Amino acid sequence: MARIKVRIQPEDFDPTVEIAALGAGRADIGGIVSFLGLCRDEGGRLAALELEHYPGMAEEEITRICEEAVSRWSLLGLTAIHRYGKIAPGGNIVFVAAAAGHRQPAFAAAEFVMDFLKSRAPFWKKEHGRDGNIGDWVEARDQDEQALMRWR
Amino acid sequence: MARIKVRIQPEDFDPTVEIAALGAGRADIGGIVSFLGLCRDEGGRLAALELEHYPGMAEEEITRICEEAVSRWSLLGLTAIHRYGKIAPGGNIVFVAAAAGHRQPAFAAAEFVMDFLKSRAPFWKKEHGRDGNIGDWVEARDQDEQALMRWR
Amino acid sequence: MKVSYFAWIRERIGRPEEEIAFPASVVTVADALAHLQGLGEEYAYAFEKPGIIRAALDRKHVKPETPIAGAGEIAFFPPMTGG
Amino acid sequence: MKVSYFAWIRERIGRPEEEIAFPASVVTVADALAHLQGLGEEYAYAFEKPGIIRAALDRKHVKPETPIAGAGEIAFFPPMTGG
Repeated sequence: MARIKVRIQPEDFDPTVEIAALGAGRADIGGIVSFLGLCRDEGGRLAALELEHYPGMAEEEITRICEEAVSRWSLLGLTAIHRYGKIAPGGNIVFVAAAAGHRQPAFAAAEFVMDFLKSRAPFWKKEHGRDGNIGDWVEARDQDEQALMRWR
Repeated sequence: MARIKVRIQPEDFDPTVEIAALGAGRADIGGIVSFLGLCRDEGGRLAALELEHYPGMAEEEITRICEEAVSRWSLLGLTAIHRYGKIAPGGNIVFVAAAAGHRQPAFAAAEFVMDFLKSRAPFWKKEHGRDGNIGDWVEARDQDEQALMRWR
Repeated sequence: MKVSYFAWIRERIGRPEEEIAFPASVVTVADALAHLQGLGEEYAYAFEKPGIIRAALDRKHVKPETPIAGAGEIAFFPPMTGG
Repeated sequence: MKVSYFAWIRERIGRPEEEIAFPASVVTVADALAHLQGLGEEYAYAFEKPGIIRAALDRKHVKPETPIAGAGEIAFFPPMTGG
């Protein structure tokens, strides 16, 4: 059974360290797929994104999503990290990495976790504009809800 | 148009440096999907894999695959690195990273490049056994050929 | 019962959480939301579009028809935008 | 024409590349492979299963029916196992 590692934190993380940790001390991993989600400046409009989360539920829900991924694909490791608080453009927001013997389950699991995390993990983004305006909440994209359909 | 970076080399590479290079100095990237392919020990059987390649064609073919990916999806950067020579279990073999505004094109492009790279890039793997036996060439997997069908 | 609010629902109501004693007539999550709508202007504003509001009971996603009996905490929030 | 071999085809033939003057009757990639099969035991062994052999003309994948005229280099190799 793959080891699941979930972290919800305001601090930044280092993708290299996390990828290395998945492979450390073992030689049965054929591929590691990772997704790094970054803060966009939306064409220069944004000074920062502020991420609010539901403490407790965020960890539990992402863990549930990871457990579902582990039950669907043959994985050797699965890591999911999500930051909260204020994040500047270009900064790291989320990281998911799936390790497996072959590439297909690693790709499928990483994309599955990201799809569910987007629409099911209790996080909300508030925009801080470069013009000083604070308070527009990012709206959920229909596309993200639709992305879940193919995993049924 | 996304910048394409292809490298064929015997030296190791650092996924962090490559991921950081994709995002350096820009704030329009929403997600970077990366695939890191590692040398497996096949249950302790292998001492190393030796990768032979077709110099010139390896670079050109992987560049063609990357250009096709860039023409299919809206990407902001695409990097592919493939090593050749002798690689020990746990060592890095291949790295592909796709940067985009949103996660879906990044996932699709990274998986597309890996699928084609597996069956179209001129590399061949020879096994070095821990028992001293050298010379079994890894056979192509039908599964890898089938993986190309869905991109038609 | 502990009731929590997040994002613009929290901002509109003006507090992150509170204790509310729901009357016996409140059976489901939808009933709880309808009860909150009647608690004042700020609640009516926060819950003006009940169709888009999501809810969790004891930190698990639930549907409007889920009974709230036995739960220690109910949370209301807009569609999530993490990742 | 320069002819290159890779992996176990190279090992069976015993050299990575050589110059071969194909006769005028050799028009396609498949013709070239059939010609090589007749050059000796090591070639017959290397090309004993022509159906699985892949070929490239001037470093581009080609099909057995592709004409070789005008190309500077032809390469033969087993199915690729990179990645």
